Amino acid sequence: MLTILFDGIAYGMLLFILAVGLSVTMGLMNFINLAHGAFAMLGGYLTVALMQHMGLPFLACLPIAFGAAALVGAVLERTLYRPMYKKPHLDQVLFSIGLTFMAVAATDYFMGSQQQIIQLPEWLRGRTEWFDGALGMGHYRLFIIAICAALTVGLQFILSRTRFGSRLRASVDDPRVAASLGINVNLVFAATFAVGSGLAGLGGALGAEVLGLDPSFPLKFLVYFLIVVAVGGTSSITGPLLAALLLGIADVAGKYYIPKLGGFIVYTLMIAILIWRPHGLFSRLGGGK
Amino acid sequence: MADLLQIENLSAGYGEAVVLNGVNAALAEGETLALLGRNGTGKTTLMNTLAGATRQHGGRIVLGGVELHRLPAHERAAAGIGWVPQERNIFKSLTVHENLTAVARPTRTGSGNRPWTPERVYELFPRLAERKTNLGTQLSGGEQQMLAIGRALVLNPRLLLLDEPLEGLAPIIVEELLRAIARITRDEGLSAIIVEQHPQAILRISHRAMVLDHGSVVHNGAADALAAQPALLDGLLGVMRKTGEAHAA
Amino acid sequence: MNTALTHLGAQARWRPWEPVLWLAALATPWLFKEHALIINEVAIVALFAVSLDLILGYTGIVSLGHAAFLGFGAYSAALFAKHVMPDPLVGLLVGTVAGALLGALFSLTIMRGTDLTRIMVTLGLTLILFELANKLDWLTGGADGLQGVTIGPLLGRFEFDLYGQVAAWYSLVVLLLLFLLARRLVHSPFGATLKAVRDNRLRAMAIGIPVLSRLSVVYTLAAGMAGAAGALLAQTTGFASLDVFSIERSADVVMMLVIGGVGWLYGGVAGAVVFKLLHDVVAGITPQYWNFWVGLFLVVLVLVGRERLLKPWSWFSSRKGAA
Amino acid sequence: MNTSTTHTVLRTEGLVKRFGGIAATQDVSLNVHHGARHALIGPNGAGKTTLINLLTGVLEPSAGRILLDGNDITTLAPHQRVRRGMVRTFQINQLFNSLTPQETLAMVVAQHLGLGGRWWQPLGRQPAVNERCDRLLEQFHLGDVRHVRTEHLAYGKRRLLEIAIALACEPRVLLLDEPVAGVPAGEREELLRTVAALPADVSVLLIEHDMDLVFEFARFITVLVNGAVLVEGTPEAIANDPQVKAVYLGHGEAIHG
Amino acid sequence: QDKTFKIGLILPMTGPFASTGKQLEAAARLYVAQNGDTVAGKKVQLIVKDDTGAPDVTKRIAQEMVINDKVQVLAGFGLTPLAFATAPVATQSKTPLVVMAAATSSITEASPYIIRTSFTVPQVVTVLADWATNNNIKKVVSLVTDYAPGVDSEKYFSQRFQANGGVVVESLRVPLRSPDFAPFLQKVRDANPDALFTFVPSGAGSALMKQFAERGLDKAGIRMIAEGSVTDDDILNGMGDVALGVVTAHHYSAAHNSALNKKFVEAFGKANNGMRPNFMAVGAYDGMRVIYEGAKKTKGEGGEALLNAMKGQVFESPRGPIYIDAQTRDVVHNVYVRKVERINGQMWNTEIQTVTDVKDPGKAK
Ligand SMILES: Nc1ncnc2c1ncn2[C@@H]1O[C@H](COP(=O)(O)OP(=O)(O)OP(=O)(O)O)[C@@H](O)[C@H]1O
Ligand SMILES: Nc1ncnc2c1ncn2[C@@H]1O[C@H](COP(=O)(O)OP(=O)(O)OP(=O)(O)O)[C@@H](O)[C@H]1O
Ligand SMILES: [Mg+2]
Ligand SMILES: [Mg+2]
Repeated sequence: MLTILFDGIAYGMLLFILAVGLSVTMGLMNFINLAHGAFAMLGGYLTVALMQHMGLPFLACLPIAFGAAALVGAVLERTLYRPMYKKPHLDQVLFSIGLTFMAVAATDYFMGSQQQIIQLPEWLRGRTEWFDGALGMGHYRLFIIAICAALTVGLQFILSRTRFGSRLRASVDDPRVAASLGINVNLVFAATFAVGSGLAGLGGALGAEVLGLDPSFPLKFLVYFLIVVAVGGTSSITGPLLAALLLGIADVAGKYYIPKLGGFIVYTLMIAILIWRPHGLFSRLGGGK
Repeated sequence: MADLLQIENLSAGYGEAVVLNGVNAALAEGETLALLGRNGTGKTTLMNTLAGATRQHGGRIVLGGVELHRLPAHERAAAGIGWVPQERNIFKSLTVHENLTAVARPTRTGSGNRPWTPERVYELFPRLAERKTNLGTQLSGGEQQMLAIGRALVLNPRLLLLDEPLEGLAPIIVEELLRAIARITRDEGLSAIIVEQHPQAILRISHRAMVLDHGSVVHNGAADALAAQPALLDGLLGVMRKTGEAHAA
Repeated sequence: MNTALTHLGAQARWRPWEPVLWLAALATPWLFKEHALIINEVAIVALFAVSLDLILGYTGIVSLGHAAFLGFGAYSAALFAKHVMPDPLVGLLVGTVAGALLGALFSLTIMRGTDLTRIMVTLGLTLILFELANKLDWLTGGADGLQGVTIGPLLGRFEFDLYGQVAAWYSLVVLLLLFLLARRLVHSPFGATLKAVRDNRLRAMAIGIPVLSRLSVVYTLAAGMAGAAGALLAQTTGFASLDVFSIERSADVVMMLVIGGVGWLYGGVAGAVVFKLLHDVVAGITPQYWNFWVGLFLVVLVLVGRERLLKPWSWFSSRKGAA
Repeated sequence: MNTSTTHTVLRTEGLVKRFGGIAATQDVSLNVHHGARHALIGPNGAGKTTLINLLTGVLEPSAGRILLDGNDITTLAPHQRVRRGMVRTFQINQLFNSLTPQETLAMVVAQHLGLGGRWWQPLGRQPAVNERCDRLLEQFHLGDVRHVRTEHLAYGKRRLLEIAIALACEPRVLLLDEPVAGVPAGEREELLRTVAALPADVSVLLIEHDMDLVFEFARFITVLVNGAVLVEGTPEAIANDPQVKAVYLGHGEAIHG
Repeated sequence: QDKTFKIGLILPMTGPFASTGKQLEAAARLYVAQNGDTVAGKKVQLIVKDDTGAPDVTKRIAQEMVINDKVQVLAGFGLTPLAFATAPVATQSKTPLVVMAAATSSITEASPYIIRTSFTVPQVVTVLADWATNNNIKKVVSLVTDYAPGVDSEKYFSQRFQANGGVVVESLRVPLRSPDFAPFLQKVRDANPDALFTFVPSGAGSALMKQFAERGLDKAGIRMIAEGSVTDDDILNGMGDVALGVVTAHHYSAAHNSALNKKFVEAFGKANNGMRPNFMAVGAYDGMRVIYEGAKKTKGEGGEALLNAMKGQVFESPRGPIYIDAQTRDVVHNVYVRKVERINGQMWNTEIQTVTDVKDPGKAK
């Protein structure tokens, strides 16, 4: 069924947009930033606020959400995150969960605990049907797919075609030696972290429409972000993309064809993949140790 | 002759432990310094401190007029340091080629020499050219060593810090490498500090020799003079040798 | 000649403060009668945290699904009490064995991969158990939880009452016994090989350690302990509900362990005490925004460092080394 | 004790290992005799380490068989091979960073003595373990750093620990991958002497680029080039082989020492 | 002897159901503000605690409230399993427990000390089923969130609807944590029923309605009928046009036309930054009333006496007339069929039909 396939792709792309920032910080920087969802939430709330109180158009809010989250990310990187890189992963987990808790409570305090709802512009609301309704495509879903494709191409270009990607990975592999070989590790990390946070903000702005937005957002969807990154592997951007697509399609198709098993499918698929390829589907390392 | 490198009263260590204790040294442009000493006396610590990878406690390092000790690690490479760490520290998630390109920097001032590029490194170590797309971890020990040296060269440094560069290389490569280092320092005015466990091999191509013990300089002089006094050398290195040790191969 | 013996043996020997600490712990339900309930809860999560430390601290296996064993133990014990017999000690045994069996089964899935893979696999398995427990509502009561569990008196004499003193003692004693067991384990040659596996798996194999079987053994043991914690939970509260399988439980126990310090059995206990009490006190003061303060605590804890937080005077004496 | 026994302890038959397009090991058939002092040399990247990895089970061969004492061990897990007496060292240190040298060696010895699964008795309460552990610390000059966490040791000490670990397993077949790399000149000979002084029925396969040591130590040499055996023979024969000179030894002028 | 009358309010203050807790707390405080903080000569003290979502913690908090704080009444309870877990505490300590939010039918049976002032899911969905039958809906797909109230609503709606001669062609359950309704709604569309019956937690409701419209189900002639939580008054205003015309059944609408309710909505908004009270708020407000009146009757006495004084209370609530059935201790009230409409730029659940004195059908065995 084409519509189901389309929905699956769109859902996968949405997952990807939400998770791509995490796969940048976690996959490329090897920093476990569970506060990722908090940056996404920032983007989401900012969009709601700008649209509702300042009447800004949705499209204009997206770059603002990206920029604001990136800025906050950069500031936090300088002040709080930087000493964390050296710490063990578990400390990073604790630290970033702590930040998430704070963000959740602060949002509750300032914005209230009820659902925030984004009103999309008219042109994103409709739906186009093809082949006598065999393929129906929601406009917003098409929009998400387009943005996602653009992001992937852009990020992949930066990472593979410029030296930035290899300098980043070098800094992650061995910051001490990388610095002594002339790489400004701090700058590389700060830039990457800011981009990762910005992407989270953008994801939040785009995802709030489908997923809803309330203060528990960062925790509610954390598992989904993590699944995408884990299954996609941590060495590229295309890995998480393909993983997100696979999971999106499997999830949607599974829920459509065997709704009884709804909740199991994604998890089962994830476990199967990870046992089969422990470094993720699209890792450079492949299976083995 | 004006010194390229001056080290004054350098001390460094890990945490509270002081490993280097008031080290003084100087090196002229185009000179090679052999840095010798027993295990654990601080040779690596000295190299790392120059490269900015170990915390310096005090003292001054001046390279070509630049106060190196004031610079953060990543600016030292720009100031002319090219470091080959003892444990190679190849970037494991980069390919051979990326290991080189990630850090490569075009040469300073038109010295007339051909700058070191990845291609030129491949000429020096053809083996690496064959392994261009291998990941860092998928190299043999010797190949990693070659890559570490190449990675320092593409920085086009003025001072090469080679921490046990011959370790794990086949004899024929060692020969070539020693010749290459001698040639580079002679022709390109590059200076080098080489730490080695084989004093004889390295003294032959060095101009000066310095011996460390417990973090302090216990000998500093011309290389050939030291090479000519095996007994002194052994004494400095604390080696109990069988007399007339074989030089043959 | 004897140095090895003295030094290595010394680690395993009891420090003077340890018996004091345990005696004090056992006295708390009596000293702080009105807090017996939370003492019980702390003892249970402490046991849960110690069991996680066995695999996380001593073998380096990160798990975000440890609640699977807690939950399985809890439901097993609760169902056993409901359908077979209400005796708590037998139920405890049942919960422990159930946890261990599940651990043995799940241990097959955590052998390969990175931290992230393990986190996700363990998490996924737990989520599946959660779904299963939800779906099998004829057995588990589904989302409403398993009701009607009556637990008999302990040793046939002590009833679990509203005040929770009996429960607190029960949990504390079980905690102590299993802690002793774990303590023995980690200081033994077996424990040393576990650390070796954690530090360098490749080399561990190369000196003849059967890495996979070691991992599954310790995973099974840890799961058994977690199962015991689950049984205690079900018995002292008199029910089991889906939420024993929740991500929050798994995440909380990881947090407690990290707060207290991994790879140190007392770390789990200390973390449980600190986390639970902090949680309870702050939530009492500001039921709506306690998250914020707990989060702040975590952030500060990590930024400042456990050691320096415990010993503020070390702030001034020396700075940490570079490199 | 019969040192002249020449039966083969370890042999490979047509061993092949491919990494994608690269054949790191090509049809290698190697025989290590009982009590051998056997050296494996060859240019960098010739496949020496790969061969060791195949022998010890770190890598799985693409083709071929490995026989230990005549038994096929091709599919055995690494630790099972260790139990049969085959132990190795690593070219790049593989240590237990959070343990001290003493804990490391005590643990290895305990594991070797079959106490590794013992959980009810603290490590350090087994006299046999402690005695051997102390001896090894002594022998490898690790006594003064016995309580220092391995990650804080200087490279040379770590190197010594690397080898001590292997010897703690009391191997029958010992595979040494560039054991003296990073060990200072003075201690090299001593280390090699320690190895040479192993009981005569222990077979040793040594990979090393320091030709002084190789020729001092080995009674038989195999030269590996591009994954395949180029020549084999006595040290004299190898030293004078023009092919080996061309690809590996060079002119012998700038060689170590 | 004790000069205070303590009420232990255990609410979901954090996590996904935090907004429930907010409504409940605000309404309870409003009641105290309006009716004075003394009852029967005793000072009323509200002790508010977060239930943290874990039943064992909730139970422990309740126990501590009973033992240490000596509360006379336990109240609140947003989620069914938490109420179930705490029921034995009420029984053992003979402390009345007022359920102000949780809506699973069987809760009141878990302890003879439980009184409910919220509503039960069967109460409202059966009314909705009848309305559907009467309004030419013959074929329905049900789509509910896979948690206790959802499953309850599916069960009772289908039972009644089928008894009325309708057909439930498909019963879909959406996992609680599912972010996307696409596959389920596509299935609904393919089944092409007369109406979609649904019950999802209030937050998810707006996403569901949006996707319902986006997928063109409304244009395909499928109507949406829902349990009233879906068009929660708290957030109805933000939902936009997609919610217009959705028909729901519930016991309370902020648009309920009575003087008492107007006063309630206004006072509530004033005290809470313009927030609109929802069905949770009214449950807490009425719960407080039941407690207050009970306490007045017992002169501040707790326990069994208070319980008996709470049973059988009949009064006018902002939702309309209501009484506490002395037998079942459950609430009996009117259930309204409502339709979302825009009035003066604001969205409201306008009541279009009233069914009076609905008892919980779950108990009518
Ligand atoms: N990361 C570290 N932390 C603490 N101490 C260290 C660290 N690295 C080295 N040391 C100590 O510093 C001293 C000097 O070590 P260094 O590595 O500089 O010696 P070296 O002369 O290079 O020895 P080698 O010949 O073994 O390479 C040693 O005593 C060592 O124990
Ligand atoms: N995992 C791998 N993937 C791809 N190629 C590999 C991998 N491991 C090793 N190689 C290649 O196989 C060849 C043989 O490597 P090996 O480590 O066995 O060499 P070696 O003889 O030990 O060399 P050295 O003397 O430098 O240590 C090398 O060219 C190396 O690049
Ligand atoms: Mg060194
Ligand atoms: Mg090798």
